[in-house]
Amino acid sequence: MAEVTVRYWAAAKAAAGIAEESLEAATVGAAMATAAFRHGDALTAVLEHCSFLIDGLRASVETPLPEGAVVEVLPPFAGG
Amino acid sequence: MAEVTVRYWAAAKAAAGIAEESLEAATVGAAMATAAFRHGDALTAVLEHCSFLIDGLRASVETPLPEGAVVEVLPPFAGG
Amino acid sequence: MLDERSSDPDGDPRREPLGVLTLAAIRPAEITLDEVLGAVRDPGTGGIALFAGTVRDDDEGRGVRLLEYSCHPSAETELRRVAERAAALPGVRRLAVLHRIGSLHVGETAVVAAVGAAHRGEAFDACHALVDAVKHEVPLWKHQEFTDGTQEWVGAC
Amino acid sequence: MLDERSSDPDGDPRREPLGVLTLAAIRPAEITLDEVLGAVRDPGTGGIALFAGTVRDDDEGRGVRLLEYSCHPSAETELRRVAERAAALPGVRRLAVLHRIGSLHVGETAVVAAVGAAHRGEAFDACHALVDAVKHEVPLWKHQEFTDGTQEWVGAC
Repeated sequence: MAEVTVRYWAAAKAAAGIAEESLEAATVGAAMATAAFRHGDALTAVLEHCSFLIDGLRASVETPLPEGAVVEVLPPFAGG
Repeated sequence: MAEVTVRYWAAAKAAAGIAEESLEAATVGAAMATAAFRHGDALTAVLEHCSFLIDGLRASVETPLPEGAVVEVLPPFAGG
Repeated sequence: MLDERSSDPDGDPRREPLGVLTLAAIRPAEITLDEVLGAVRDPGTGGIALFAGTVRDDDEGRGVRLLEYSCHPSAETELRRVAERAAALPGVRRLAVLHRIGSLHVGETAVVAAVGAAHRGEAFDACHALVDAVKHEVPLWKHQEFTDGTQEWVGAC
Repeated sequence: MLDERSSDPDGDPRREPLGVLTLAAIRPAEITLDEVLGAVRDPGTGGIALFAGTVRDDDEGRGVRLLEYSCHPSAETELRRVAERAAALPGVRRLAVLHRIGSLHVGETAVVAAVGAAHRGEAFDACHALVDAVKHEVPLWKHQEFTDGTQEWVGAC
Protein backbone atom coordinates (compact mmCIF):
# COMPACT_ATOMS: atom_id res chain seq x y z
CA MET A 1 0.00 0.00 0.00
CA ALA A 2 1.26 3.44 -0.90
CA GLU A 3 -0.02 6.86 0.05
CA VAL A 4 -0.66 8.69 -3.26
CA THR A 5 -2.22 11.89 -4.54
CA VAL A 6 -5.06 11.42 -7.05
CA ARG A 7 -5.72 14.29 -9.44
CA TYR A 8 -9.01 14.31 -11.36
CA TRP A 9 -9.47 16.09 -14.69
CA ALA A 10 -12.51 17.39 -16.58
CA ALA A 11 -15.53 15.02 -16.27
CA ALA A 12 -13.72 13.03 -13.56
CA LYS A 13 -13.16 16.16 -11.50
CA ALA A 14 -16.81 17.15 -11.95
CA ALA A 15 -17.98 13.66 -10.91
CA ALA A 16 -15.61 13.44 -7.92
CA GLY A 17 -16.53 16.93 -6.82
CA ILE A 18 -12.88 17.68 -6.02
CA ALA A 19 -9.71 18.25 -8.03
CA GLU A 20 -7.32 16.29 -5.87
CA GLU A 21 -7.23 13.99 -2.83
CA SER A 22 -4.97 11.57 -0.96
CA LEU A 23 -5.61 7.87 -0.57
CA GLU A 24 -3.82 4.58 0.06
CA ALA A 25 -3.71 1.81 -2.50
CA ALA A 26 -1.32 -0.73 -4.04
CA THR A 27 -2.29 -0.28 -7.72
CA VAL A 28 -4.07 2.22 -9.96
CA GLY A 29 -7.08 -0.09 -10.05
CA ALA A 30 -7.25 -0.32 -6.27
CA ALA A 31 -6.95 3.45 -5.97
CA MET A 32 -9.84 3.89 -8.39
CA ALA A 33 -11.96 1.36 -6.48
CA THR A 34 -11.44 3.45 -3.35
CA ALA A 35 -12.22 6.65 -5.24
CA ALA A 36 -15.40 5.16 -6.72
CA PHE A 37 -16.51 4.01 -3.25
CA ARG A 38 -15.93 7.49 -1.83
CA HIS A 39 -17.60 9.48 -4.61
CA GLY A 40 -20.37 7.23 -5.87
CA ASP A 41 -21.96 6.19 -9.15
CA ALA A 42 -21.26 9.33 -11.16
CA LEU A 43 -17.51 8.90 -10.79
CA THR A 44 -17.74 5.12 -11.25
CA ALA A 45 -19.35 5.63 -14.66
CA VAL A 46 -16.68 8.10 -15.77
CA LEU A 47 -13.77 5.95 -14.48
CA GLU A 48 -14.70 3.11 -16.86
CA HIS A 49 -13.49 5.20 -19.79
CA CYS A 50 -10.52 6.97 -18.22
CA SER A 51 -6.82 6.60 -18.84
CA PHE A 52 -4.20 7.15 -16.16
CA LEU A 53 -0.84 8.78 -15.61
CA ILE A 54 1.55 8.01 -12.74
CA ASP A 55 3.98 10.87 -12.23
CA GLY A 56 3.27 11.94 -15.80
CA LEU A 57 3.74 8.54 -17.45
CA ARG A 58 0.98 6.35 -18.87
CA ALA A 59 -0.17 3.59 -16.57
CA SER A 60 -2.74 0.78 -16.59
CA VAL A 61 -5.04 -0.33 -13.76
CA GLU A 62 -2.50 -3.03 -12.88
CA THR A 63 0.38 -0.61 -12.47
CA PRO A 64 1.74 -0.66 -8.88
CA LEU A 65 1.85 2.66 -7.07
CA PRO A 66 5.11 4.00 -5.62
CA GLU A 67 4.89 5.86 -2.32
CA GLY A 68 4.10 9.54 -2.86
CA ALA A 69 3.09 9.11 -6.51
CA VAL A 70 0.73 11.47 -8.30
CA VAL A 71 -2.01 9.53 -10.11
CA GLU A 72 -3.84 11.52 -12.78
CA VAL A 73 -7.27 10.49 -14.02
CA LEU A 74 -7.93 11.51 -17.62
CA PRO A 75 -11.41 11.16 -19.19
CA PRO A 76 -11.62 10.34 -22.91
CA PHE A 77 -10.09 13.06 -25.06
CA ALA A 78 -12.42 15.21 -27.13
CA GLY A 79 -10.50 17.81 -29.05
CA GLY A 80 -11.43 19.38 -32.35
CA MET B 1 -18.32 17.72 -97.03
CA ALA B 2 -19.19 20.78 -94.97
CA GLU B 3 -17.53 24.16 -94.76
CA VAL B 4 -16.72 24.68 -91.06
CA THR B 5 -14.84 27.07 -88.79
CA VAL B 6 -12.12 25.49 -86.67
CA ARG B 7 -11.19 27.30 -83.45
CA TYR B 8 -7.96 26.32 -81.70
CA TRP B 9 -7.39 26.82 -77.97
CA ALA B 10 -4.26 27.05 -75.82
CA ALA B 11 -1.53 24.59 -76.94
CA ALA B 12 -3.48 23.83 -80.14
CA LYS B 13 -3.64 27.52 -81.02
CA ALA B 14 0.08 27.89 -80.33
CA ALA B 15 0.87 24.84 -82.49
CA ALA B 16 -1.44 25.89 -85.35
CA GLY B 17 -0.11 29.44 -85.24
CA ILE B 18 -3.64 30.80 -85.66
CA ALA B 19 -6.75 31.03 -83.52
CA GLU B 20 -9.30 30.18 -86.20
CA GLU B 21 -9.60 29.05 -89.81
CA SER B 22 -12.08 27.66 -92.31
CA LEU B 23 -11.84 24.26 -93.94
CA GLU B 24 -13.97 21.58 -95.60
CA ALA B 25 -14.46 18.15 -94.10
CA ALA B 26 -17.16 15.53 -93.44
CA THR B 27 -16.20 14.61 -89.86
CA VAL B 28 -14.20 16.01 -86.96
CA GLY B 29 -11.47 13.45 -87.69
CA ALA B 30 -11.25 14.50 -91.34
CA ALA B 31 -11.11 18.16 -90.35
CA MET B 32 -8.24 17.43 -87.98
CA ALA B 33 -6.37 15.47 -90.65
CA THR B 34 -6.61 18.51 -92.92
CA ALA B 35 -5.51 20.79 -90.08
CA ALA B 36 -2.54 18.57 -89.23
CA PHE B 37 -1.49 18.52 -92.90
CA ARG B 38 -1.68 22.31 -93.07
CA HIS B 39 0.17 23.09 -89.83
CA GLY B 40 2.64 20.24 -89.42
CA ASP B 41 4.04 17.99 -86.71
CA ALA B 42 3.66 20.32 -83.73
CA LEU B 43 -0.11 20.48 -84.18
CA THR B 44 -0.31 16.74 -85.00
CA ALA B 45 1.29 15.91 -81.63
CA VAL B 46 -1.13 18.16 -79.73
CA LEU B 47 -4.22 16.90 -81.59
CA GLU B 48 -3.66 13.35 -80.32
CA HIS B 49 -4.70 14.46 -76.83
CA CYS B 50 -7.42 16.98 -77.69
CA SER B 51 -11.16 16.84 -77.15
CA PHE B 52 -13.64 18.56 -79.45
CA LEU B 53 -16.80 20.64 -79.38
CA ILE B 54 -19.18 21.15 -82.28
CA ASP B 55 -21.28 24.26 -81.75
CA GLY B 56 -20.54 24.01 -78.05
CA LEU B 57 -21.41 20.31 -77.61
CA ARG B 58 -18.94 17.50 -77.07
CA ALA B 59 -18.05 15.54 -80.17
CA SER B 60 -15.81 12.61 -81.13
CA VAL B 61 -13.61 12.25 -84.17
CA GLU B 62 -16.41 10.30 -85.88
CA THR B 63 -19.01 13.04 -85.43
CA PRO B 64 -20.28 14.32 -88.83
CA LEU B 65 -19.97 18.06 -89.41
CA PRO B 66 -23.03 20.16 -90.28
CA GLU B 67 -22.54 22.99 -92.76
CA GLY B 68 -21.36 26.16 -91.04
CA ALA B 69 -20.48 24.41 -87.76
CA VAL B 70 -17.88 25.75 -85.35
CA VAL B 71 -15.41 23.04 -84.34
CA GLU B 72 -13.44 23.81 -81.20
CA VAL B 73 -10.17 22.05 -80.42
CA LEU B 74 -9.48 21.72 -76.68
CA PRO B 75 -6.11 20.48 -75.41
CA PRO B 76 -6.08 18.46 -72.17
CA PHE B 77 -7.32 20.46 -69.20
CA ALA B 78 -4.80 21.52 -66.62
CA GLY B 79 -6.47 23.54 -63.89
CA GLY B 80 -5.42 23.81 -60.27
CA MET C 1 -33.64 9.73 -53.80
CA LEU C 2 -32.35 13.25 -54.38
CA ASP C 3 -35.82 14.25 -55.49
CA GLU C 4 -37.36 12.74 -52.42
CA ARG C 5 -34.99 14.66 -50.16
CA SER C 6 -35.24 17.99 -51.92
CA SER C 7 -39.03 17.85 -52.08
CA ASP C 8 -39.28 18.17 -48.31
CA PRO C 9 -36.08 19.75 -47.07
CA ASP C 10 -37.43 21.00 -43.75
CA GLY C 11 -39.94 18.31 -42.90
CA ASP C 12 -37.65 16.15 -40.77
CA PRO C 13 -34.69 17.69 -38.93
CA ARG C 14 -32.86 14.33 -39.02
CA ARG C 15 -33.08 14.21 -42.80
CA GLU C 16 -29.93 15.65 -44.21
CA PRO C 17 -30.48 18.66 -46.49
CA LEU C 18 -28.69 18.88 -49.81
CA GLY C 19 -25.44 20.79 -49.92
CA VAL C 20 -25.52 24.27 -51.40
CA LEU C 21 -22.99 25.71 -53.83
CA THR C 22 -22.52 29.26 -52.56
CA LEU C 23 -19.68 30.50 -54.79
CA ALA C 24 -18.06 29.35 -58.03
CA ALA C 25 -16.06 31.75 -60.19
CA ILE C 26 -13.09 32.06 -62.52
CA ARG C 27 -11.44 35.46 -62.61
CA PRO C 28 -8.19 37.32 -63.20
CA ALA C 29 -8.22 39.06 -59.80
CA GLU C 30 -6.47 37.63 -56.76
CA ILE C 31 -8.31 34.87 -54.87
CA THR C 32 -8.10 34.15 -51.14
CA LEU C 33 -9.04 31.40 -48.72
CA ASP C 34 -10.93 33.97 -46.64
CA GLU C 35 -13.39 34.45 -49.48
CA VAL C 36 -14.31 30.76 -49.79
CA LEU C 37 -14.23 30.34 -46.02
CA GLY C 38 -16.74 33.15 -45.60
CA ALA C 39 -18.95 31.56 -48.26
CA VAL C 40 -19.27 28.24 -46.41
CA ARG C 41 -19.59 29.28 -42.77
CA ASP C 42 -22.90 28.41 -41.15
CA PRO C 43 -24.04 27.42 -37.66
CA GLY C 44 -24.74 23.78 -38.59
CA THR C 45 -21.24 23.15 -39.91
CA GLY C 46 -18.80 21.33 -37.67
CA GLY C 47 -15.88 21.00 -40.05
CA ILE C 48 -14.58 22.96 -43.00
CA ALA C 49 -11.96 21.44 -45.29
CA LEU C 50 -10.14 23.85 -47.58
CA PHE C 51 -7.56 23.70 -50.31
CA ALA C 52 -5.22 26.26 -51.81
CA GLY C 53 -3.28 25.36 -54.95
CA THR C 54 -0.20 27.51 -55.33
CA VAL C 55 2.42 27.93 -58.04
CA ARG C 56 5.48 25.80 -57.25
CA ASP C 57 9.00 26.92 -57.98
CA ASP C 58 9.81 23.54 -59.47
CA ASP C 59 8.22 21.20 -62.02
CA GLU C 60 10.01 17.85 -62.09
CA GLY C 61 13.39 19.43 -61.49
CA ARG C 62 12.96 22.48 -63.73
CA GLY C 63 12.75 25.93 -62.17
CA VAL C 64 9.46 27.69 -62.80
CA ARG C 65 9.34 31.45 -63.36
CA LEU C 66 5.72 32.12 -64.35
CA LEU C 67 2.45 30.32 -65.01
CA GLU C 68 -0.14 31.65 -67.41
CA TYR C 69 -3.63 30.25 -66.87
CA SER C 70 -6.25 30.62 -69.58
CA CYS C 71 -9.70 29.14 -70.05
CA HIS C 72 -12.46 28.40 -72.50
CA PRO C 73 -15.58 30.62 -72.37
CA SER C 74 -17.52 27.64 -70.96
CA ALA C 75 -15.11 27.18 -68.04
CA GLU C 76 -17.17 28.90 -65.35
CA THR C 77 -20.26 26.89 -66.34
CA GLU C 78 -18.21 23.69 -66.14
CA LEU C 79 -16.75 24.77 -62.79
CA ARG C 80 -20.26 25.24 -61.46
CA ARG C 81 -21.28 21.82 -62.80
CA VAL C 82 -18.47 19.94 -61.03
CA ALA C 83 -19.00 22.01 -57.87
CA GLU C 84 -22.71 21.16 -57.78
CA ARG C 85 -21.82 17.50 -58.15
CA ALA C 86 -19.47 17.77 -55.16
CA ALA C 87 -22.11 19.68 -53.17
CA ALA C 88 -24.39 16.64 -53.51
CA LEU C 89 -21.85 14.33 -51.81
CA PRO C 90 -22.81 12.93 -48.37
CA GLY C 91 -22.81 15.38 -45.47
CA VAL C 92 -21.87 18.46 -47.48
CA ARG C 93 -23.64 21.62 -46.34
CA ARG C 94 -21.92 24.44 -48.24
CA LEU C 95 -19.28 24.52 -50.91
CA ALA C 96 -17.30 27.31 -52.59
CA VAL C 97 -14.56 27.36 -55.23
CA LEU C 98 -12.56 30.04 -57.07
CA HIS C 99 -10.01 29.66 -59.87
CA ARG C 100 -7.72 32.39 -61.05
CA ILE C 101 -6.61 33.00 -64.63
CA GLY C 102 -3.83 35.19 -66.04
CA SER C 103 -0.14 35.40 -65.10
CA LEU C 104 0.85 33.95 -61.74
CA HIS C 105 4.26 33.99 -60.11
CA VAL C 106 5.72 31.38 -57.77
CA GLY C 107 3.78 31.27 -54.49
CA GLU C 108 0.63 32.85 -55.90
CA THR C 109 -2.67 31.05 -55.48
CA ALA C 110 -4.35 29.50 -58.53
CA VAL C 111 -7.31 27.76 -56.94
CA VAL C 112 -9.09 27.84 -53.58
CA ALA C 113 -11.91 25.60 -52.44
CA ALA C 114 -13.84 25.16 -49.20
CA VAL C 115 -16.38 22.56 -48.13
CA GLY C 116 -18.37 22.78 -44.93
CA ALA C 117 -19.92 19.56 -43.63
CA ALA C 118 -21.42 18.30 -40.42
CA HIS C 119 -18.41 16.03 -39.91
CA ARG C 120 -14.78 16.37 -40.91
CA GLY C 121 -14.36 13.17 -42.95
CA GLU C 122 -17.14 14.23 -45.29
CA ALA C 123 -15.63 17.70 -45.62
CA PHE C 124 -12.20 16.31 -46.54
CA ASP C 125 -13.60 13.78 -49.02
CA ALA C 126 -15.77 16.30 -50.84
CA CYS C 127 -13.04 18.95 -50.97
CA HIS C 128 -10.56 16.46 -52.41
CA ALA C 129 -13.09 15.26 -55.01
CA LEU C 130 -13.89 18.85 -55.93
CA VAL C 131 -10.26 19.83 -56.49
CA ASP C 132 -9.61 16.69 -58.55
CA ALA C 133 -12.61 17.47 -60.74
CA VAL C 134 -11.57 21.11 -61.18
CA LYS C 135 -8.20 19.90 -62.42
CA HIS C 136 -9.50 17.33 -64.90
CA GLU C 137 -12.93 18.45 -66.04
CA VAL C 138 -12.87 22.23 -66.32
CA PRO C 139 -11.44 23.68 -69.57
CA LEU C 140 -8.52 25.51 -68.02
CA TRP C 141 -5.02 25.56 -69.47
CA LYS C 142 -1.61 26.23 -67.98
CA HIS C 143 1.41 27.58 -69.82
CA GLN C 144 4.71 27.37 -67.93
CA GLU C 145 7.77 29.56 -68.37
CA PHE C 146 10.92 28.12 -66.87
CA THR C 147 13.86 29.93 -65.35
CA ASP C 148 16.08 28.58 -68.15
CA GLY C 149 14.01 30.47 -70.72
CA THR C 150 12.12 27.46 -72.10
CA GLN C 151 8.35 27.13 -71.95
CA GLU C 152 5.61 24.55 -72.36
CA TRP C 153 1.89 23.89 -72.21
CA VAL C 154 1.27 21.63 -69.24
CA GLY C 155 -0.08 18.21 -70.25
CA ALA C 156 -0.53 19.13 -73.90
CA CYS C 157 1.74 16.50 -75.43
CA MET D 1 15.06 5.01 -43.81
CA LEU D 2 14.21 8.24 -42.04
CA ASP D 3 17.74 8.38 -40.76
CA GLU D 4 19.13 7.82 -44.21
CA ARG D 5 17.03 10.63 -45.60
CA SER D 6 17.71 13.10 -42.83
CA SER D 7 21.44 12.40 -42.87
CA ASP D 8 21.76 13.97 -46.32
CA PRO D 9 18.78 16.24 -46.88
CA ASP D 10 20.33 18.33 -49.65
CA GLY D 11 22.48 15.77 -51.39
CA ASP D 12 19.99 14.70 -54.04
CA PRO D 13 17.29 17.08 -55.26
CA ARG D 14 15.04 14.10 -56.12
CA ARG D 15 15.17 12.83 -52.56
CA GLU D 16 12.22 14.17 -50.70
CA PRO D 17 13.07 16.20 -47.59
CA LEU D 18 11.26 15.53 -44.33
CA GLY D 19 8.29 17.70 -43.53
CA VAL D 20 8.74 20.45 -40.97
CA LEU D 21 6.34 21.28 -38.15
CA THR D 22 6.32 25.08 -38.17
CA LEU D 23 3.60 25.84 -35.60
CA ALA D 24 1.77 23.86 -32.89
CA ALA D 25 0.04 25.62 -30.03
CA ILE D 26 -2.92 25.49 -27.66
CA ARG D 27 -4.18 28.83 -26.41
CA PRO D 28 -7.21 30.75 -25.16
CA ALA D 29 -6.89 33.50 -27.79
CA GLU D 30 -8.74 33.37 -31.12
CA ILE D 31 -7.19 31.21 -33.84
CA THR D 32 -7.42 31.78 -37.60
CA LEU D 33 -6.76 29.91 -40.81
CA ASP D 34 -4.55 32.79 -41.94
CA GLU D 35 -2.10 32.02 -39.17
CA VAL D 36 -1.63 28.34 -40.10
CA LEU D 37 -1.68 29.22 -43.80
CA GLY D 38 1.15 31.71 -43.30
CA ALA D 39 3.11 29.07 -41.38
CA VAL D 40 3.09 26.53 -44.24
CA ARG D 41 3.59 28.69 -47.34
CA ASP D 42 6.80 28.02 -49.21
CA PRO D 43 7.89 28.11 -52.86
CA GLY D 44 8.15 24.32 -53.17
CA THR D 45 4.57 23.69 -52.08
CA GLY D 46 1.98 23.02 -54.76
CA GLY D 47 -0.99 22.26 -52.57
CA ILE D 48 -2.10 23.27 -49.10
CA ALA D 49 -4.93 21.39 -47.40
CA LEU D 50 -6.50 23.10 -44.41
CA PHE D 51 -9.13 22.34 -41.84
CA ALA D 52 -11.19 24.51 -39.52
CA GLY D 53 -13.29 22.86 -36.83
CA THR D 54 -16.11 25.11 -35.67
CA VAL D 55 -18.72 24.90 -32.94
CA ARG D 56 -22.00 23.52 -34.32
CA ASP D 57 -25.40 24.73 -33.17
CA ASP D 58 -26.61 21.15 -32.88
CA ASP D 59 -25.35 17.92 -31.30
CA GLU D 60 -27.52 14.97 -32.28
CA GLY D 61 -30.66 17.04 -32.27
CA ARG D 62 -29.92 19.09 -29.16
CA GLY D 63 -29.31 22.83 -29.47
CA VAL D 64 -25.82 23.89 -28.38
CA ARG D 65 -25.28 27.21 -26.58
CA LEU D 66 -21.64 27.09 -25.50
CA LEU D 67 -18.61 24.80 -25.55
CA GLU D 68 -15.93 24.97 -22.91
CA TYR D 69 -12.61 23.42 -23.95
CA SER D 70 -10.01 22.57 -21.33
CA CYS D 71 -6.76 20.64 -21.46
CA HIS D 72 -4.15 18.81 -19.43
CA PRO D 73 -0.81 20.59 -18.89
CA SER D 74 0.82 18.05 -21.25
CA ALA D 75 -1.58 18.86 -24.11
CA GLU D 76 0.72 21.12 -26.11
CA THR D 77 3.53 18.56 -25.91
CA GLU D 78 1.14 15.85 -27.12
CA LEU D 79 -0.12 18.14 -29.90
CA ARG D 80 3.45 18.62 -31.04
CA ARG D 81 4.03 14.87 -30.96
CA VAL D 82 1.06 14.01 -33.20
CA ALA D 83 1.89 16.93 -35.49
CA GLU D 84 5.46 15.73 -35.93
CA ARG D 85 4.17 12.29 -36.78
CA ALA D 86 1.91 13.81 -39.46
CA ALA D 87 4.80 15.94 -40.75
CA ALA D 88 6.71 12.72 -41.49
CA LEU D 89 3.96 11.44 -43.82
CA PRO D 90 4.80 11.15 -47.54
CA GLY D 91 5.12 14.40 -49.46
CA VAL D 92 4.52 16.73 -46.51
CA ARG D 93 6.67 19.87 -46.58
CA ARG D 94 5.25 22.07 -43.83
CA LEU D 95 2.57 21.57 -41.22
CA ALA D 96 0.90 23.85 -38.67
CA VAL D 97 -1.86 23.35 -36.13
CA LEU D 98 -3.57 25.47 -33.45
CA HIS D 99 -6.20 24.48 -30.90
CA ARG D 100 -8.18 26.89 -28.82
CA ILE D 101 -9.29 26.41 -25.20
CA GLY D 102 -11.83 28.31 -23.11
CA SER D 103 -15.46 29.24 -23.84
CA LEU D 104 -16.55 29.12 -27.48
CA HIS D 105 -19.90 30.08 -28.92
CA VAL D 106 -21.59 28.58 -31.98
CA GLY D 107 -19.62 29.34 -35.15
CA GLU D 108 -16.33 30.00 -33.35
CA THR D 109 -13.25 28.07 -34.42
CA ALA D 110 -11.82 25.42 -32.07
CA VAL D 111 -9.05 23.97 -34.23
CA VAL D 112 -7.21 24.96 -37.40
CA ALA D 113 -4.64 22.91 -39.28
CA ALA D 114 -2.70 23.35 -42.52
CA VAL D 115 -0.46 20.98 -44.45
CA GLY D 116 1.61 22.02 -47.42
CA ALA D 117 2.78 19.25 -49.75
CA ALA D 118 4.19 18.97 -53.23
CA HIS D 119 0.95 17.36 -54.40
CA ARG D 120 -2.63 17.76 -53.26
CA GLY D 121 -3.47 14.14 -52.40
CA GLU D 122 -0.62 14.04 -49.90
CA ALA D 123 -1.72 17.35 -48.41
CA PHE D 124 -5.31 16.15 -47.92
CA ASP D 125 -4.26 12.79 -46.45
CA ALA D 126 -1.84 14.29 -43.94
CA CYS D 127 -4.25 17.06 -42.88
CA HIS D 128 -7.02 14.53 -42.30
CA ALA D 129 -4.71 12.24 -40.30
CA LEU D 130 -3.51 15.22 -38.26
CA VAL D 131 -7.00 16.37 -37.34
CA ASP D 132 -8.06 12.80 -36.42
CA ALA D 133 -5.02 12.47 -34.15
CA VAL D 134 -5.66 15.85 -32.51
CA LYS D 135 -9.17 14.70 -31.68
CA HIS D 136 -8.21 11.32 -30.22
CA GLU D 137 -4.70 11.58 -28.85
CA VAL D 138 -4.33 15.04 -27.33
CA PRO D 139 -5.65 15.49 -23.75
CA LEU D 140 -8.32 18.05 -24.54
CA TRP D 141 -11.82 18.01 -23.08
CA LYS D 142 -15.07 19.52 -24.19
CA HIS D 143 -17.97 20.52 -21.96
CA GLN D 144 -21.22 21.32 -23.72
CA GLU D 145 -24.02 23.57 -22.53
CA PHE D 146 -27.30 23.10 -24.37
CA THR D 147 -29.99 25.65 -25.12
CA ASP D 148 -32.41 23.69 -22.89
CA GLY D 149 -30.17 24.37 -19.87
CA THR D 150 -28.66 20.88 -19.64
CA GLN D 151 -24.95 20.19 -19.95
CA GLU D 152 -22.53 17.31 -20.49
CA TRP D 153 -18.91 16.33 -20.89
CA VAL D 154 -18.48 15.12 -24.48
CA GLY D 155 -17.55 11.43 -24.70
CA ALA D 156 -17.05 11.02 -20.94
CA CYS D 157 -19.63 8.31 -20.33
